[in-house]
Amino acid sequence: MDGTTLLPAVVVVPLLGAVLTPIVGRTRARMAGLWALAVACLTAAVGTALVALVALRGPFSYEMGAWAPPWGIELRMDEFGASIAVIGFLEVLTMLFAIKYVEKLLLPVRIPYFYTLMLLNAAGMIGFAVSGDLFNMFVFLEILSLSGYALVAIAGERIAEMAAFKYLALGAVSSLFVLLSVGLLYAVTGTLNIADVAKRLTGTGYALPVAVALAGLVLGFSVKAALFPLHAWLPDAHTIAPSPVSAVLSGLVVKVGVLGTLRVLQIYYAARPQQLPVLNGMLAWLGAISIVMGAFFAIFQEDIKMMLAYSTISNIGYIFMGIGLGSTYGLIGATVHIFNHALIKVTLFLAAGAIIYRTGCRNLTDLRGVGRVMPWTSAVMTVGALSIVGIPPTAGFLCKWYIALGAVQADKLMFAVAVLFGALFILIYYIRMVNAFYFREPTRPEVATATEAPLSMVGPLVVLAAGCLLMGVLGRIPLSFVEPAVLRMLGQ
Amino acid sequence: MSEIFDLLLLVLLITTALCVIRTKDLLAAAVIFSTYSLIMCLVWQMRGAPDVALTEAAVGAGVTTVLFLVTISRTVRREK
Amino acid sequence: MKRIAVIAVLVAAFVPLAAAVAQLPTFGEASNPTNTYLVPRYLQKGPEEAGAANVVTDVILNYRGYDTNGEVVVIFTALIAALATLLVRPKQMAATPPGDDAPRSPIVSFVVKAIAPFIAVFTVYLVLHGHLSPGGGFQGGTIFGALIILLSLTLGHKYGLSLLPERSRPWLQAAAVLAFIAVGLLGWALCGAYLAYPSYSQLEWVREGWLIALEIGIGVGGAAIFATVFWTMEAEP
Amino acid sequence: MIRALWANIDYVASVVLFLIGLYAVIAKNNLIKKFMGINIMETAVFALIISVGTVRHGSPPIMGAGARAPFINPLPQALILTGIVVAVSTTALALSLIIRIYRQCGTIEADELRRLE
Repeated sequence: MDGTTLLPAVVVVPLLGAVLTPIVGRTRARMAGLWALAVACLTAAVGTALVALVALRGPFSYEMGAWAPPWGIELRMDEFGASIAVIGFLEVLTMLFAIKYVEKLLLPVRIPYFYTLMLLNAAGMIGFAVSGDLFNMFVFLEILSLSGYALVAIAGERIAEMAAFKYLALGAVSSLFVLLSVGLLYAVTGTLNIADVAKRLTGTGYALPVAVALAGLVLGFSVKAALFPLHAWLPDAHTIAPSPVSAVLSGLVVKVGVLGTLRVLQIYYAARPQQLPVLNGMLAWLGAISIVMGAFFAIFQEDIKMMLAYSTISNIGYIFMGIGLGSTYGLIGATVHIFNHALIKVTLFLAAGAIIYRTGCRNLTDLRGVGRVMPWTSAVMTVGALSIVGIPPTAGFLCKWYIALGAVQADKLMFAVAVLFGALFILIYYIRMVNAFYFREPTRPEVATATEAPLSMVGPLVVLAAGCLLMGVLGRIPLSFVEPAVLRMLGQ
Repeated sequence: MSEIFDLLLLVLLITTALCVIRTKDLLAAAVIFSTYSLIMCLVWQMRGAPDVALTEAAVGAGVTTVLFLVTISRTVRREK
Repeated sequence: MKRIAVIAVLVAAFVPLAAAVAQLPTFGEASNPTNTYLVPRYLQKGPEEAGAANVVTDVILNYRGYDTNGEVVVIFTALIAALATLLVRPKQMAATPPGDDAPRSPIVSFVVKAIAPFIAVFTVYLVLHGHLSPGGGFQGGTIFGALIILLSLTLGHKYGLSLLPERSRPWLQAAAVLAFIAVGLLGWALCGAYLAYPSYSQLEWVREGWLIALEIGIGVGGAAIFATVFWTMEAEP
Repeated sequence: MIRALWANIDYVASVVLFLIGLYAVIAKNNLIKKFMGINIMETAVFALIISVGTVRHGSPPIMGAGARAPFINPLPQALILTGIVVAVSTTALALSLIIRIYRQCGTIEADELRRLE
């Protein structure tokens, strides 16, 4: 059997798992967690196999329902789609971590719903990443967004619902901009398949509708990705959600916006490269502002989760800046930073979650001295912090280095300076954090008497920290993996 | 003839949409929204999309309005 | 100040959008790219290749069945999301909501009881005849869901809930997604691709059976989901 | 330009509806009203996509006895069927959240909620 026929399985497995979760978890809530974990493992295995196939043989596609692409829907698996393996792997660890966490946090009735929404969210992201059809992308975007809104609200605190509503209102409007732009592109090309749209756009007129469609698509996706100045929903939503949810939202869901932008740029680099310089310039500037603003606000946060949320905005800025620079190095760095930041941010949010689980505190002053009572978790947090600052040899270093190289390559040294400044600001914050964790006496009795988190939490954390270090050492592998995709996109 | 009718429907659509926005009484706004959906459904029927018109009549004018009404009955009726 | 900002945003959005739609291919021309590129095949071969005389049904259940698969997942997500946020226990769902206990007019319940069978028959027609005429599983399901809502409003929630027994409710809610995955996997095993149908020369009734299975699945799932969302939102904690 | 706008008056009407909805989302204070605005935006986008596939004096794409060409494009209609379901799903979730917010905070006006935060 040809391995490419496995492609729909990577979407169908989590979907089927999600639909059956409420039924499995009806009598015993814990069964739902184990079931979701098993489904996530299977998804991750299929995803890894598919990515291995891409590495061996290059991109491939799958004809849904055996209809040839422009008529039917095409699934497209390329190097950008490699995010499915990252999604699968991180979902497995998050589910494992979540089992104990949600038992303490949520009412038992809610637990099966929690896992259902997590699996639906994962299925939505995977479906979005492998879709080769504009309207199909929109459908899966809605699956992952709807489940994301609900996951923010699931803890059931007062502010949670308000944060979720803010997220939902902005998200719904941005989805509509995406749909409107898809409609415009359909009106001028008569097709929805991404590759086919690119082909049919080449050499036709309609400059203005096509440009407006580009603007609408990028606007819609950058709301989902929380690029400055469209980031207003992110800090609240990511802070208030339960930590495993924050990890998934911050690490993976915002990246869907970036991935969508990359798919759109694939069309426009192929068909209308003359329309891109203005947009690229704006993306690079907004990215640079995001980097500095996000890092700057992070410094003044007391709440560790709020600080991590702002640092997500900063890192999304790096990615968009790399994309906007439009140079090979910049794009390679940005693409790899999608994967690496996902890994790092999941590590940090889960470690923060473990600390909150044991101590119940989330402010830095309250958490003084936590490094002594929770040595493993704090060590993981430190590794994550080093990675996100970009200290070699951790995961964050090489991609930020590439983005800075991209700025040099595009002859825009200003942006390389922005990279440095962002790293410097974020370093200040993490020094504060490490200082509080290790070099201060505990002020709160909860912290002084806390013990190390249970094994089902520390296990995933250690694996994640090891991943951060490993990705730093083996950082060249992902870089050379995405290089052909970037070169293909730039037409070189 | 059908062009004039089409134009009339578009004008009606915009008018009802403005009414939905302007009305302070949420219950009235929900009912006007239902009318808006029905007019939209007529427009789509005229554009040769009976399937979509039927769905809009059932979902837009029916279920969405019911959900709005339930929400209003569980929260407040007047906008401040 | 705020008003000026709002007007500025609206104007900034209106100008490019209006200019863009003005430059789109002229409305209603048969020579537009939308009407010449993919459509001839759907229109000419659709009923034969995909199995339904209503070409819209061909597109949603066969050519682009995967989109519809996504669609039923979206509505399932909405259900789970509503259940998770509002968190209503079965007992609360069955209770008549407060403020709603005014005696109902016997005329209303008589009329509802009298027309209910006709609505039910109409939904069955929509579901089963959707591949030949306008309508289909989702429209039928929505109207059936609305009927259940109507019955629970006039005859009490207990009556409405008894139409969806609690034991089978999760299965009914998942019916649409399960029907899609079942047909999809069958197509994968027998016809070589997820959601693929047997081709025309092979068994025609199998293909029609799959279409109808999908329509029924969507109908049952849609009705169960809309009714449950209504009960959930209506219940007081 | 004016002539092009007039020829595409159906598209322009959709854009106007889209902006009316957007106005409600930005300017209205009541959460339910905001969501009515989002619903109007949604139908506006659907109307645009349906219009894109219309053929003047065409007949619905249903084959069988008595059907006559020109037929109307079935693809946008199929897309919009999906779109309508997505729209009602978003509405259901949003309204559930609004009910919860009202139960917890006693108001659904955005500025009062901001003050409570």
